[in-house]
Amino acid sequence: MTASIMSAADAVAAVRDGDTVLVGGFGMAGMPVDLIDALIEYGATGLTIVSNNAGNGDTGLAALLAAGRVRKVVCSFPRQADSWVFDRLYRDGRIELELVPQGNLAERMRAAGAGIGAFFSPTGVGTPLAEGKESRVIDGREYVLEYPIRGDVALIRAHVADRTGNLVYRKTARNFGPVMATAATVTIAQVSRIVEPGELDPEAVVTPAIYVDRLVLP
Amino acid sequence: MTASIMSAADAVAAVRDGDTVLVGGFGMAGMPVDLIDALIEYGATGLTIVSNNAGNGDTGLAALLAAGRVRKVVCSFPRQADSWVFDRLYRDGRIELELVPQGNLAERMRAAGAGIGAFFSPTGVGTPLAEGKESRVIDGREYVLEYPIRGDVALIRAHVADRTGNLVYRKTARNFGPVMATAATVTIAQVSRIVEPGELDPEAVVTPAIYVDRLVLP
Amino acid sequence: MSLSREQMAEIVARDIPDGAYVNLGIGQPTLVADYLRPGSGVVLHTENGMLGMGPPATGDEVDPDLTNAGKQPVTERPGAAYFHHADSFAMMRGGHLDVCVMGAFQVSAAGDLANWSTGAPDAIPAVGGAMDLAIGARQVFVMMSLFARDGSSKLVPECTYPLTGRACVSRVYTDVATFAIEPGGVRIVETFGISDEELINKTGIPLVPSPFA
Amino acid sequence: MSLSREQMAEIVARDIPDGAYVNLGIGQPTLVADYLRPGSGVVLHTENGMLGMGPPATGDEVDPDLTNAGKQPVTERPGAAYFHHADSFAMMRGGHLDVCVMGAFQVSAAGDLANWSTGAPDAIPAVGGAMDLAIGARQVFVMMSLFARDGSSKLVPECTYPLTGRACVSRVYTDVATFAIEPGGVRIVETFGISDEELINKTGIPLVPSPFA
Repeated sequence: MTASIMSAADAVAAVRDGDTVLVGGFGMAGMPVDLIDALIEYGATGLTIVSNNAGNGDTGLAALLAAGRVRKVVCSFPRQADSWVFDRLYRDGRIELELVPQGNLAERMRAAGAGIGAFFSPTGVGTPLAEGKESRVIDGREYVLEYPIRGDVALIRAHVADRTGNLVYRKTARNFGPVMATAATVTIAQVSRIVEPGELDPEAVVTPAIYVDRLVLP
Repeated sequence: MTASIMSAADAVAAVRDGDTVLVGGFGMAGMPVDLIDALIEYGATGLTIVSNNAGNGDTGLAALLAAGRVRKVVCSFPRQADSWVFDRLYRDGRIELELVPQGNLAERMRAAGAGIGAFFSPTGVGTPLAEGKESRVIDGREYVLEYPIRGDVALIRAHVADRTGNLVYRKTARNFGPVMATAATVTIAQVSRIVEPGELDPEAVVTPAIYVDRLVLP
Repeated sequence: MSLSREQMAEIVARDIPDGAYVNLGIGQPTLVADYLRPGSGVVLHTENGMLGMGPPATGDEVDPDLTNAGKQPVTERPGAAYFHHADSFAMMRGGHLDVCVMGAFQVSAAGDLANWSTGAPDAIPAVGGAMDLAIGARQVFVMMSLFARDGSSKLVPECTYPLTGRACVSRVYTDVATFAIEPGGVRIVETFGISDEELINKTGIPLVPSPFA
Repeated sequence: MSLSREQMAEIVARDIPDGAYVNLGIGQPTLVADYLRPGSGVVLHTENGMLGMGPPATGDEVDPDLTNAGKQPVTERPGAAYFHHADSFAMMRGGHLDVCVMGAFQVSAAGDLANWSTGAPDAIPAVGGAMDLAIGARQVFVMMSLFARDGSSKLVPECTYPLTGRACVSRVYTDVATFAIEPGGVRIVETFGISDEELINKTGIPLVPSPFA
């Protein structure tokens, strides 16, 4: 269905207690700040957050964590100079962490969006992150079996949308947005601008509208 | 390495007897006609051709088949109104056919380009095309294990290249080109025009230059 | 009193929700596009890499770089997007299309679909994107005549032709009746000049009569 | 006579072929960019979705939407291309990058790499893209000081820290010597003020002396 244009508050009401929420961004680039703020305001709890990092400073994801709304984080790089909120929760045993190599994180969400049941990845073989996982030698190389990561809701940031939901991004702020959009039941995109259908070059659309349910302007 | 601009004849000299050659196009849209003609002229033989179709009429892929250069075809849709060259060779037992559902064909090449060892696909489960293949139930759904299809050489057609090898395509002529470019050791792109680096919008590049080795103008 | 292909297309179109993302298979299903209500917001997908496909191209509109899955020239609607084959089939396989409409040789009572091969020993097999569509779309609608030339039913207790996909069809639109394949069995949705008894006899399936018969 | 970080970066840059596609890891490896010959045609990849990354951005160039893997603002070169994370890591995992340069805690004689965790029980683990880079690039160069603060060698017979990747490192650039990890063993390529004997003693590895020593 064609995407609906909504307020951030209305849009994030798609999130239910216990949901898995995919959150775009790599550091601040592509981080859907308004949607995260609305989610904090909204109050859903017991969430699993899938994102590359686990929050910086005291705002955004870190604030969501600090508010006690997150049960588990699935990410590649939680530890950063300013990740004190996550660090404290983790050390206190108050948050669960599934550490996933960045490429497996992206590919597992891609698999969810692409209807792939599981895939053999060469990443992580022989490391502690492959322990307990099924492995197999194919054509002389060892691989680890990885499963899809599906989201109930994806919160992403893009640059411009058309009214139907087609999205383009800006520079490296593209990062996880396009793959998360494919992997969630409901995808909510925070964008800077919404134009009429036909105003985006069809050759340059990065996320086709089929993957986008709700659009939010700043 | 930055792509080299060559004649079609010089470019296809990358093909060796017995090679697997990925050939872009869906019908005529995106078919690298000049490269196929050069390959016929060049004379490499014992080839495995991976392409969506198995040639139409008496030109292009059909002419390559008619010249006896092709040992095996891997494709999704060989039988067409005008596929008489393939039909005759196949009925005479002079060409091998591996029939692959179109989505598995694309995904198996994507897997080759993406370093995935194998993947569980829901396509083809319970059909004759899954017979003898490993299958597995994951989360209540049955999947078949599919392996990568790698090419020694890919022959594709794009619209505009920049001098480093970045490619953009035109409309549905994009089809298999981008995924084949990732899946071959040597990728040769026939393009309509070559521009200077910086003239293509970096947000709209479909095939980054890293996947393109040789560029051929008409 | 049985339906023409155009009438069947109209009935299929009626069951496609506004705003749905839809793939219309090669052949008869392409007729459905003619009966989509203008303003319905239905977006057509073609597996060779496009959302927002418009009507067939004619005259100067014909562009060899813009074709549908049947390799016929088509047009582009505002809001269209192009993507490559792996992305297009990821979209299908990932369950993002709301509806696909396909022809069939046979459909079984369990919703098994057979539409790619008659299994004839000398036939040259060709499957295209049919198996991907069959398992990918959220709803698979089949459009076919109910009876083959020899009078046998193409809605069958078990398919005898090689399968395209298992338990994937949700609706079967034929010239004499429309069927819904549901967990409780095959339900007759609507008939066109044929009795429930005849349908049950000819298909050999314990069809559930329409509540509105 | 041991090398500064800048001198190490210069030596690494010397070994990167013209026109190579290269990923420079966070930290010390980013220095290598300063020593690539202008006109070398080397193209820098950053795993957060870009080929054709330029030097760090300063002043008005700073754009929060254009950063490197260390989340620092960078610039774009003519011929750049952007792509999403799954495509970026497919590029890495698929073996399309010619070289990546990373730091390390330890490298083993077999080319095993340990650079993401010291295994300390209270440490918060973080891996980022290191494991994908380790197994993805055609050649993995490591840049590190040879000796830890306690004087122990970081080139070791077997890694004691948790691995990032197995048998993936091809060259190790250190402040006192450069090593090539080859099927026949670890070869000393070049030394800077240290003897082969001392290297063999301190690493505990039967190093193959450089033929040019």
